[in-house]
Amino acid sequence: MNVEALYQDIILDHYKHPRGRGLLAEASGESHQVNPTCGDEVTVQVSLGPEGGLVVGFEGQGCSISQASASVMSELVSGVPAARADAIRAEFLELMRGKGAVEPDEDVLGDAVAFAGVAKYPARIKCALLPWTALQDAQARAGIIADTQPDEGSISTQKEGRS
Amino acid sequence: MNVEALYQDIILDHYKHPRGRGLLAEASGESHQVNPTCGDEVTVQVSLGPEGGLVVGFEGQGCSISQASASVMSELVSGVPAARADAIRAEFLELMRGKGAVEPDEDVLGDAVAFAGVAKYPARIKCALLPWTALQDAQARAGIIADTQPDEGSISTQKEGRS
Amino acid sequence: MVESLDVARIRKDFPILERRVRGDHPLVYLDSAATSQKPTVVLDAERHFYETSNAGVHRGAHQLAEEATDAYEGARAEIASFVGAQPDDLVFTKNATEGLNLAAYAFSNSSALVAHAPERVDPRFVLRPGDSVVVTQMEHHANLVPWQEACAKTGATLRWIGLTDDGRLDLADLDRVIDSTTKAVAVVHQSNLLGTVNPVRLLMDRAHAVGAIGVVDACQSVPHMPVDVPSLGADLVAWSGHKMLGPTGIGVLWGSTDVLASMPPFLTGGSMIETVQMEHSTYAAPPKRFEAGTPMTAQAVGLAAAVRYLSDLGMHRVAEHEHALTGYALAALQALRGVRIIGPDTNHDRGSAVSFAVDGIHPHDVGQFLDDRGVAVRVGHHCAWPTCRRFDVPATTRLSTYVYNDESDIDQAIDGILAAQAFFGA
Amino acid sequence: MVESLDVARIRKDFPILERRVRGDHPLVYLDSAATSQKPTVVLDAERHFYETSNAGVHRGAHQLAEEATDAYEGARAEIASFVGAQPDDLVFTKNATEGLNLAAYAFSNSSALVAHAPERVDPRFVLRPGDSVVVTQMEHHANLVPWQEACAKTGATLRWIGLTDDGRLDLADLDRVIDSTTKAVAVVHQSNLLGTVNPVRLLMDRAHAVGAIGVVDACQSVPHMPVDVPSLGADLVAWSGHKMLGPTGIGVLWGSTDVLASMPPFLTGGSMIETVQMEHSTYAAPPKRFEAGTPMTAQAVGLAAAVRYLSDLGMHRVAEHEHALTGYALAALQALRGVRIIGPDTNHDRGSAVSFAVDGIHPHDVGQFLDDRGVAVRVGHHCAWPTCRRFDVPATTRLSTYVYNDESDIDQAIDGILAAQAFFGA
Ligand SMILES: Cc1ncc(COP(=O)(O)O)c(C=O)c1O
Ligand SMILES: Cc1ncc(COP(=O)(O)O)c(C=O)c1O
Repeated sequence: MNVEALYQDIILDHYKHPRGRGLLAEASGESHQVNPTCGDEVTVQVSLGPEGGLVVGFEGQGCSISQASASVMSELVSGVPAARADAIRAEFLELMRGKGAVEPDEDVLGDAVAFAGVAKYPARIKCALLPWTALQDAQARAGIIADTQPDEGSISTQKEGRS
Repeated sequence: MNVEALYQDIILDHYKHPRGRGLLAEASGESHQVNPTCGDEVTVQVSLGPEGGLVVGFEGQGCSISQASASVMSELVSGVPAARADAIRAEFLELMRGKGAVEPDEDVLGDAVAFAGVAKYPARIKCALLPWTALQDAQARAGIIADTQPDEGSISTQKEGRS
Repeated sequence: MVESLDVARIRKDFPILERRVRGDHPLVYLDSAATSQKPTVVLDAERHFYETSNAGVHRGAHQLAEEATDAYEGARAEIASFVGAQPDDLVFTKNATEGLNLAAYAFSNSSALVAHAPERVDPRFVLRPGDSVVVTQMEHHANLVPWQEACAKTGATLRWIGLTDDGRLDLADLDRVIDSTTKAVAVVHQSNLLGTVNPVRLLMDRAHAVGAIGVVDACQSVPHMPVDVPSLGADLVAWSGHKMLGPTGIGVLWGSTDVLASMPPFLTGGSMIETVQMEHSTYAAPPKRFEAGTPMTAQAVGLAAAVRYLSDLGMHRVAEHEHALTGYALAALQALRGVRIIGPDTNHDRGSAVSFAVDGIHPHDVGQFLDDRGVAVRVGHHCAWPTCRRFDVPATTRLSTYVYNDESDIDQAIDGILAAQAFFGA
Repeated sequence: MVESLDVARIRKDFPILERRVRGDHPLVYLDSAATSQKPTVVLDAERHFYETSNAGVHRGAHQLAEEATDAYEGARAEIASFVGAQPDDLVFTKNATEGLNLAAYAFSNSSALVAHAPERVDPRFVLRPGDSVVVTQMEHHANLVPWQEACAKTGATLRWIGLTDDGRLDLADLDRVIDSTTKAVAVVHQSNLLGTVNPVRLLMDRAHAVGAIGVVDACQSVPHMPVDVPSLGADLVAWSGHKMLGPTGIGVLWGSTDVLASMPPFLTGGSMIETVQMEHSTYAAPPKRFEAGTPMTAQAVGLAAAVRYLSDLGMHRVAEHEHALTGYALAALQALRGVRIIGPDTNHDRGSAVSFAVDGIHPHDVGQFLDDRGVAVRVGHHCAWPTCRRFDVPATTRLSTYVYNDESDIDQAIDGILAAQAFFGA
């Protein structure tokens, strides 16, 4: 694993040409998250579209990983229902916590599979997760919660020991 | 050096039969000192006799070393002028801080030469010095200070490095 | 039947026990309640950390920093699992004293903040005149003086649970001592002077019944018996690493998730913040909130090695071993004329610290005689001066054992006491 | 002409520098401002202590306890002499952060005690609404947040000295910032982010002119240049051991005899008391008053070994060596296009921490590229977030050197920056 495997072209592309960047005219929930170790920042806004899908806006400043992650996330979750967003976030979390041993599911993660290499760099995992944490928090504040919770078992939020 | 060399007969004798123990009817200065590591306590009182010599009383509870030291001290300084008491204290201090390398002067120290062995046991030096510290403090409170200070150079109160 | 410890084999792991002292006496170390010795695996773990992965934790983006962070957080997880706790409920401190001060400062800081920044304060931590804090008469100074200071700063009143003549808590009027004015109850799990093991669960339940925060000083229990910390029923529990085979310079404060989260920070600075501006800062969630500055990284790694070593021995076996030794020591001391046990003289609900007084010989002199034969014990008030006063002794002599001691060590101590008695004619 | 350091020989004393990282790159450690590496003599000293003399200090009457006390107090004396101070003016803390908090708590504690125990309080330490505390805009969080908290607890106001564009203190209106309302002035000697060395004597003199207590954060100066601590003109000076080749878990707070003596205790418990009763305690004289609980004994011994090692190298030579390296780094960085130094870009009154920004590449990404080649640097706000804001950068990349670095290390870093620029097309 070297640094080029971390900085996949997809990541660089999202970093340089972020999709969906910008704040919403009207948001039902907003969350500002910082990574206190390095000062990366991201603000995510969310509201519910007419079809019941998420409308997402974001802004931020920080490294290629955090900013590209926000862009990829906004693409993935825009227009999808809360339950689906939760499932994608769960899958992404599992990938990040897998220390490089988890095979990403491209059907669920789309461009986010490019972040597989980040899992090998603990200090960067926080960067990749920052927008996702903000999304979850913004949804909670907006009350945009999935009716049927996704199977908790499939979300690896439990604490893991040292490998 | 073994423990019998520490507990000289003179020390045991003063411990079991303390001389001058008891408080004064009227004291011009008093000091209560404790050894916070072990709880040894001694109270020393002092006033000036008609001839200009010290009148000393003491009480206390603690180990053989601290209590015998109080007894020996009271014998040594009772009736002597403040300057002489200071000189004896200085000599005793030097003995205690000498790590066993200082040859005690029996003319000055009298029975206190028996404490030479204490200098080898750092934890006990505090015990032996406790009444002397109280005397110095009691004198200061009573204003019974030597007119002509003894030559400060001969009092080894300067901090010593590690040997 | 628990398999017993192989002391001879264990002793090989502690190089210092090979020392000769005072001339040529083999060292008999009976002062583990003050600090324990360290096995080679602990020293190796620290050294290995320094020689391979030393770097700032939680801060760097380079490989060493990642490894150091893993080592530090891995140590937290291992130590947490040793006491049945969640890693995030464990705060590293420099010693138990810091942990207990952290608890007391949660009160005095909240009480000060309430005037100028009330929105930051959880009322459970506010002390006012009329409020009370309850401790016991057998506290180590570390679990007494911080509460005296908290009271001095806020005008609250310090109360305490007294002791019976056999060295137990006098619980007769517990419900009067801990009452509706009580905001904190801080008690020692196992007394370092008397050896008494206290019914902390009962005391914590009483604390909670009146809405008070419960604090336990587990300095002498976690090293010596299996302790499932959360099930003590306390809100905050502190102990030290150096008494459980770990390095100096590290201790632990466990807190329930909810209570830690509602406490203001104690030491502030780097690593415990969320955002910092010149005017104002916000703080990280526990445990980071309470770990300002560069942590005791190598010491955490060393302490993790110590709990692995203890786990390998098995804490049940450690407790059993010490229980047997304590019984042996109590019997041997009681067989001596002129010797009085200060603390419970039976072997139930008590640990391995055994204090005693010898008629006619001051503890300092007893200790000196033991030292002269290579037997290291502690004499003095053991940082529990009020407890000495309660039993009308200026100080005590204390034997305290650990995994590397056996009966022959106690025998050596007994011989020393006899020699002192012979010498002083007592 | 000062003889220069023999870096090749020095590197042999640091086993970790043999490490290979990220595949098979030799480690290039340029993160010593975060924490330094440790020479073998330091690890040996700690281990030797544990294996021969480990025991409770200041407490036992046995030989090991005497030896441990000697080792601990001997370490204090050696470290004191390293900085030109008296041993009794040195308090051991777990890190600089604790030392700076100790200073700030002297104020908040005095301010709380004044209501219920006024006789214990020196008015110099009482903060009230209307009073001010002055810091600078280049403080590490450790010398900023504790003062924010002291102000939040007392209603006092925090003020600060701003910075010029070249990373120096803006002293233009010093006499307005530090005025008759000022009770404390706390400033960093050498900034860990900018590298600036501040005129602390001038600031301390101004503090004293208005009757304020002067505090200096010497974390980045004591390790890197000869510092005669008392002649800084401060009342309190804090630094850490781990940044000067010593172990983690130990720091130092120096105080003038008079100021230490007039401060209330901070952490309370064992070893810092004079007498203890249930109702009331009295406290020992400094430094003991500020060293509650079992100290960082082995770490003090390790830090003493570190100052011996530094003394053997010669602090003048250390400073000279770093000055030369800093000049080299500044020149090399300035020769790169798109690189901006954050902090003084000339090599006078500056230390060896060099922060920079690379156009179009976030510091995290720069750091990652360096890490990929084995070059360990720190990226982020370096616990001086407001300083980053002042220079309008979210974070910086920072090179920091020490006795074991030479020009080739800087060259490796420069190569990494070029590679990042090539990769990101910046
Ligand atoms: C200038 C400065 N002050 C304070 C600190 C805090 O030191 P520590 O983390 O060792 O407490 C540091 C180092 O992180 C520093 O560089
Ligand atoms: C019961 C008890 N509480 C608290 C302490 C304080 O621990 P430390 O000195 O490690 O902070 C000790 C040990 O000295 C102790 O035995």
